[in-house]
Amino acid sequence: MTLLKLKRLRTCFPTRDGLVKAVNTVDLEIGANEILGLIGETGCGKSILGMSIMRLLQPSTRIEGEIIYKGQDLLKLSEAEMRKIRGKEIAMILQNPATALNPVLTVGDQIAEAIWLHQTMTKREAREKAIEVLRSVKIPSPEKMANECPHKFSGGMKERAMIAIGLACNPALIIADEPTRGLDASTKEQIIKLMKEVTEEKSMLFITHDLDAAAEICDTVAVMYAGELVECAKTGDLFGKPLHPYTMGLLDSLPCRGLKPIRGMSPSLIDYPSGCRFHPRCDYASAICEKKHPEMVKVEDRHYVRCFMYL
Amino acid sequence: MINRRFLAVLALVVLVYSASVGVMALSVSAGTATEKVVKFAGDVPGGDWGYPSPFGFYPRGPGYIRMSFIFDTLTWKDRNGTVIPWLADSWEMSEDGRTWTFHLHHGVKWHDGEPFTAKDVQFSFDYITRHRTAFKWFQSLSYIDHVDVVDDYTAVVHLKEPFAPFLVDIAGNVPMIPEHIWKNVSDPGKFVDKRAVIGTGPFKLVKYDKEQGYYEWVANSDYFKGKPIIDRLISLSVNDAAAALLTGAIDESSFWGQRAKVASSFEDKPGFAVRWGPSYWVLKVIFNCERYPTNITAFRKALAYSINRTEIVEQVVHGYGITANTGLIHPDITGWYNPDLPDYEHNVTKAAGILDALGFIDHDGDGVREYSDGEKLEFELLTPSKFAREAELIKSQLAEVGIGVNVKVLDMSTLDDILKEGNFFLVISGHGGIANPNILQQPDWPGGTFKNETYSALYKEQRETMDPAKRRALVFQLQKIVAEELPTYALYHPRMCCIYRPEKLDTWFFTRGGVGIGIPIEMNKLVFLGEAKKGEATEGTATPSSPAPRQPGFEVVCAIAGLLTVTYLKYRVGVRRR
Amino acid sequence: MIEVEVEVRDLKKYYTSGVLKKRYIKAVDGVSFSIKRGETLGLVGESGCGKSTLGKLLLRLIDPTSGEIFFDGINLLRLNRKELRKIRPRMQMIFQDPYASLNPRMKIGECIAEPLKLQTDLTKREIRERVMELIETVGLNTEHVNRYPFQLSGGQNQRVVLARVIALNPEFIVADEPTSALDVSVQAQILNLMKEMKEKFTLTVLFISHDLEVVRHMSDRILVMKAGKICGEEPVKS
Amino acid sequence: MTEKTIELTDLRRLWDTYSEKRIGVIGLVIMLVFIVMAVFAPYIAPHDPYELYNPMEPPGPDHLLGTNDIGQDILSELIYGARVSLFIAFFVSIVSGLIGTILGLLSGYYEHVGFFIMRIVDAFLAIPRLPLIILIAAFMRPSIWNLVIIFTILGWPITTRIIRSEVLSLRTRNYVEAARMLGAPDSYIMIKHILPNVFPLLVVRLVVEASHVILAESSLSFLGLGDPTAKSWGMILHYAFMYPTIYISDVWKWWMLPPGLCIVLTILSLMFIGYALEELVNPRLRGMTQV
Amino acid sequence: MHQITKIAGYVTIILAVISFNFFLPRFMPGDPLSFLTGAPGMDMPIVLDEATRAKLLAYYGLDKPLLQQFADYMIKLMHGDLGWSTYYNAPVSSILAGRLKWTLLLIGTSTLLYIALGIVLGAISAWNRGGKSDVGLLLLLLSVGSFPPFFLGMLLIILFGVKLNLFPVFGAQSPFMAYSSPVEEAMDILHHLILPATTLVITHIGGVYLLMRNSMLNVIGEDYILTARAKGLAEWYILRKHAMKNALLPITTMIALRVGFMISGTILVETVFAYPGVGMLLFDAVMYRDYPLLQGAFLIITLVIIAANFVADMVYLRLDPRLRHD
Repeated sequence: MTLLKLKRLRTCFPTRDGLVKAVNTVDLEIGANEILGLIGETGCGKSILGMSIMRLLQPSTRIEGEIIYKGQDLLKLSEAEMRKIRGKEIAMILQNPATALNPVLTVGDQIAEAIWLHQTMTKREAREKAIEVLRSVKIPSPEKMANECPHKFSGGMKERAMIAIGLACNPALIIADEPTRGLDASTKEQIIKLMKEVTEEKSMLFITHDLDAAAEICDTVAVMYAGELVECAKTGDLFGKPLHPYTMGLLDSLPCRGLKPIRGMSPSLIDYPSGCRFHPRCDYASAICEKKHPEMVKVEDRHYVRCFMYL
Repeated sequence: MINRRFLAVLALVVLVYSASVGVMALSVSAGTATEKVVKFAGDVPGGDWGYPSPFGFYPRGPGYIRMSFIFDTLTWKDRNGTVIPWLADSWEMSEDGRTWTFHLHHGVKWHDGEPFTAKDVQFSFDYITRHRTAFKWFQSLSYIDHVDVVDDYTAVVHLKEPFAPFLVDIAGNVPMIPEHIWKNVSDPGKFVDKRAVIGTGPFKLVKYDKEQGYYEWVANSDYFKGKPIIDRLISLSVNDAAAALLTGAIDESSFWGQRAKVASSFEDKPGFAVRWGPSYWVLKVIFNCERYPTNITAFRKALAYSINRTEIVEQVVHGYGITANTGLIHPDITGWYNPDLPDYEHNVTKAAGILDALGFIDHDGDGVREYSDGEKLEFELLTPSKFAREAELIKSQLAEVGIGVNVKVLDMSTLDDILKEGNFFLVISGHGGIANPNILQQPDWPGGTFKNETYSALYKEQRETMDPAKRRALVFQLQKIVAEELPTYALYHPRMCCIYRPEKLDTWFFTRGGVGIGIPIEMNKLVFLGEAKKGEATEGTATPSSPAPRQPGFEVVCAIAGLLTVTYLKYRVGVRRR
Repeated sequence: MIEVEVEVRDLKKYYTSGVLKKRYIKAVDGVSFSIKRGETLGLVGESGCGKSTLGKLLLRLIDPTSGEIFFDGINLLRLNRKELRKIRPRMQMIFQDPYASLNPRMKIGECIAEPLKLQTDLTKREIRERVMELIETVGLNTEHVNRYPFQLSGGQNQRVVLARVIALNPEFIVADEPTSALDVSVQAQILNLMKEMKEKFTLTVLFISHDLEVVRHMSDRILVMKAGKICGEEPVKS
Repeated sequence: MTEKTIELTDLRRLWDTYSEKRIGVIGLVIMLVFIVMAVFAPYIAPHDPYELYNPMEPPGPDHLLGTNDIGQDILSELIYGARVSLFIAFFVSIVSGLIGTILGLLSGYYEHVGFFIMRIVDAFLAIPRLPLIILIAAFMRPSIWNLVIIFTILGWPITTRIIRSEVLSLRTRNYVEAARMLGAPDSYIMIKHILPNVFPLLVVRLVVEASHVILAESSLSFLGLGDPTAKSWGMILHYAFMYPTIYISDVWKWWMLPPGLCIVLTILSLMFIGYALEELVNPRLRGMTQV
Repeated sequence: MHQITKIAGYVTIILAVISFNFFLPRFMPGDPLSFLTGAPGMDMPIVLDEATRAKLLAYYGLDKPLLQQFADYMIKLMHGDLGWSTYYNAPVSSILAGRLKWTLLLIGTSTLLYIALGIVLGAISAWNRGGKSDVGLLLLLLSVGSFPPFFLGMLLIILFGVKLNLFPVFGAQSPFMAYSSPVEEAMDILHHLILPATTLVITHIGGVYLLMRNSMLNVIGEDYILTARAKGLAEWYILRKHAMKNALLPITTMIALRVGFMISGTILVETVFAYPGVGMLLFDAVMYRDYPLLQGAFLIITLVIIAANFVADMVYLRLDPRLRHD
């Protein structure tokens, strides 16, 4: 069953240097209880995609297409209606918990305010609920820690608190934006374990540039390059048998796979290369790649790729 | 929910604020209707002149005046400047002019009901002489030797040497204080008790607020000269007396010099009347008589010819003044004023001629003369900032005859220091009290470079000459020396006007020669005793109009505007993310 | 020639806080090790374990509380400011954030020319030639010379940093998480470039990172640091 | 491409960014008008401001803004007033800025020097400005140069503090450490790496200080502590305020309002410029508003 | 420990200010005696003879060596005795107390108002950055903020005092004698307060507004605001609960610094409105060379400023949880 469906989603916003086309005609589906990984490098538009779903971008941003959540198009909702979706239906865990937590409010308050706002309960009840949530993300002595401000939390604990905020209203879908960024190896493992645990009965869009993390937690993985999806497959298939040259390059540049870099650098989102956006960096590029923009094709069952090699 | 609560609080604040202002605007209270209240204020901002005890007031004219409502002197002056009996009904002077016998008025009572007797007179002179640092308004104390009490109503004042202006400068100036209160006070300056303002005067102090510069007196109904014609007198501090008159905050104020121009705005206004008088004040240029070249009399005369006093009177005081008597005494004081003095009418050629003759010639043709050694003839003209305008004019006038002037503005304390040190050439300064020949003691006051033995001897002689005609001749001579030697060149005497609401009180007058030792203020206590009515008809009365009541409309508009703004801003925040 | 390039003996760096009640934060707490000439020593540890402080201590960017540091047999802590300034070009540092390592108001060319201007007597012309040469060595385009750091990507900036570091032919380099701010594909580029440089200029390197995989790939020997102390070695190959 | 053209394009780029803020352009235009007024005062002013005519003339064809209490042409006074006010403002802000920058750099870079300087700065900042000015002004005799000295004495501490805190943060930047690693002497690091990066902040500070000085000069003149013989706007206001019927007649409209508005406009233009510059300097604020 | 250095700093500053206040006026030309006998160059020519002069100097303790005067002053100060004003002929402490209440009323009300208004308007403005209300507020507040306080005061007097006759134009209280109730008195004081306070509020609000707006613009870009939005919180709630507190943090000390400016503005406003506060007094004290009063007034003003800084520190501590326990 599909929980969230993106249809030809396009997001762009104006800047001094020109129009940034951050998300380009993305089609994506997240099923119930599915964890979808969205991987890509800095500046490929993956965070903007997440924010587009939540409609949390600057007012000058233009979002086109459809975002169908439980049958309704989120883009057609009013701001007030959208507020009821945020946090309660779809929660977002932002990257960098060091800055994403309000430094002057207690962690307990930051969790409770979402609960109190979305559900009919007293502040005290909300507070107790908040402590419950903190306990569920394995914060030691949650009663005490709920009264502390974020600076008393270590990096990993802050990430847990962020997750707790996301879980506070028991949403159906969680959008996690690089939750493991900047964490130490051991902490990262714990967090991934925790996320796996708490999303057992939920759906999640897991945005990351960390291939290992994605491999560990996701059911399905989509690879994004220059504002569009280039490959999408079940996790095992993607890592075991990558089809798109970019995905292959990405995997090869991992230290454990020999540190073989992709040459060149990612294009800016303002003007892309013509044709296939990856062709200037691609070892397999042929004449057509420069001229024509490839469409997404289904190669195997639930394995899609955007490359002329498979047309 | 939350924002609405916040809004409600904001709205409430705005409402309460505006409502309170509105209520206030409607309820203007002003004493009881039957009382006759007169409010006045000085022209200059700052109405505090100190606690009106003889030792508490600030040593300035307005301070003395405020004290004089409460304390009486043995003699007083009427509107013509004639010495009239006050606490003393009559007096006699001994042949040698050293002994004065005063016969006191019977039945005078202090405000606390104690009788006023000759013992109080004795005590007052004694006490004030002993505490000469506390009573700062007086310099002739040293003439007093001692006072004898003959009986309860006769006191005899013995002087060390004859003192011609005794009746005005001492008997008409030293306030009588009650012995039963002050005898135990050791530091009178610090005695600011309620009892410190118990006098015999026509008014009793009921309220004094230093911060507000607020004085309130009530009439002394037992006053021995009769009950004052008003019940309550109030003095307050305003920032702009003209505006305060217009808005009805005060009933009377006075203005002088350039500021007397205010009168033109009130002369035709219904409900107001204006009276004019002299200020007994002079602005003068002081020369350093000990330094070359200002020590040359001819040079000083050349400067006098160069200065166009008429222009100064016209440009700076706009005609609200007269060119000064070069002998300093004010022309209104017919008794002392010497009309036959040179006035150095503006004459550039004459001035240039003198300067040429003295060898100050412009050799290099740059418009500025040089000394014989080739140095430029340039001076600093020092002035307090009040007279910077006059200084500017003099600068341009002296430039015409080839004398360079740099105007340096100083604050008065600094200037005072410089004058004492004699470290100057030209200074502009002014002072009052020119109704009294005392002023001639040191004509270049506050400077002190003019030293002339003949002059000093003459001055001493006139002071001891009890025969008025003889003394007058001596004073004439003194003025002549000042005018001819020119240690100082008097520029102008400003005029003074008093603007008042006749419906409140119309007996105001200017005392010839000034109150006491020469205070020009129109606050002779006789004004409040209705004396003036006997003399002249009141001028310029018209149908009085009361000031417009305050309108609450403005506050309401503000409140509504505030509410609308808040609502709008809230709306903006709300729609922002839509 | 001495076999050991860098040697550290019982190095300590305590930060104090408090006036009445002194509290110490032991950033580096008694560390001893040595690096052989031409060796790359990896240093791993979690964030806050003191590994960056150690890196800066080695180069005397901060002064230690106690201990000794020998560089090429010279006791660095005994040097005065002038002597230190003289020896500094022989050791260099690469920082984590490439943007912060470059003065935002200097063009790339100026940045690379700076060490040459400061430490050599080359003429302007020679400097320019050398800068061009260096730029090409690190795989940048000569047209980048007139750009400002903010006009380049993180990877490119890190290349500029590398060019500047090798401009003076240093012997010893401390690389403090040189790629942790970069994407995987760029990280691979930079790491490979560093390896290349190391071979070409026979550098001795202290490579600091929290990513064990990366360190393994780069180092001859790996030390593990925890709470200011060296707590063991990690095998290079897993 | 030569170095020169690059510098020019840099300027061009700077201007482009600056001119995006309409408010900054407006401020610059107003300021230019006043500068022109100040520089060409003798050619623009209809009369010599010291020349005497009939006092207290209302506005008319001869005197567009009437004459003052001693008959000087108010419009001419106003035009010459721009000279005094602007001269003091710019001179003081530049000199105190210079002192503040040097001390700020030193105190930010060398800790012990910094401690010492900052104690002095604290003491200066704890004493309220205007009362201190009143005291010193009474002490020093009013003249333009003395005002300049007073304002300079009082202006540098804030600049020092601002520059210092910026230097403190810049000092730990990697590129400063990198320069130290290259064996660069302190003076080189300060001039080449730190100064250019505090410069934008300094410019904003100079503009703000200039507006403070204009305000302080006019306040002091208003209190009668300025140079009464100088034709500054504050002094014109002082004489207007002293005039007896200023509140009750129409005189204020042409005697009080114009110099007051000149002061307001100058300060406003400086504030506009400062605001635009600040948005330019503070990258986080950049692009937030389009005014 | 942080507190101790802070307090030591305050003490040093106070000591520095005390000695500065003591010596500077005494090195100025002129002395209090010039004005003890009337205003030189203005009033009656009263010539002090040497004996009287010496007596006066002795009476005010001005005949002793300077250092001994300083020691005497310090000892008196320790006992809380500020001395006796030479010109006003009253204890300095009572003069100051009488004036201070009005200055504090004026400064207090207007400071509270302009800080509150500036913060709220700055926050609203930043929240709507680029919008009409932002541009409008920005232009309006920058414009009114450019008015020198004395000029604005004069305009207000002309418009609301003289032309419309809505407000009294001088003083702190009506010169009428009896109030029927304390409410009436309070109302009267408020009525007098409105114009001067408005002047101060208007001339100072711009500064706080700009500070708050800038700080707020920084805060708005922070991730935790995004987090709050992601929770589905309402805009007004986020502004109030999440953004304002954080935005206030960096500007509390700067606002405290503005109290110094405030005192400057107060002197001018008190002059224009003849408001009986400390500002006017200070000006007169300088002119009259009233050393004890000058010292007292300066000390009080410095203390007020230091108190403001102290309050700012306290507020900062309350606002920033990171400093609370350490």
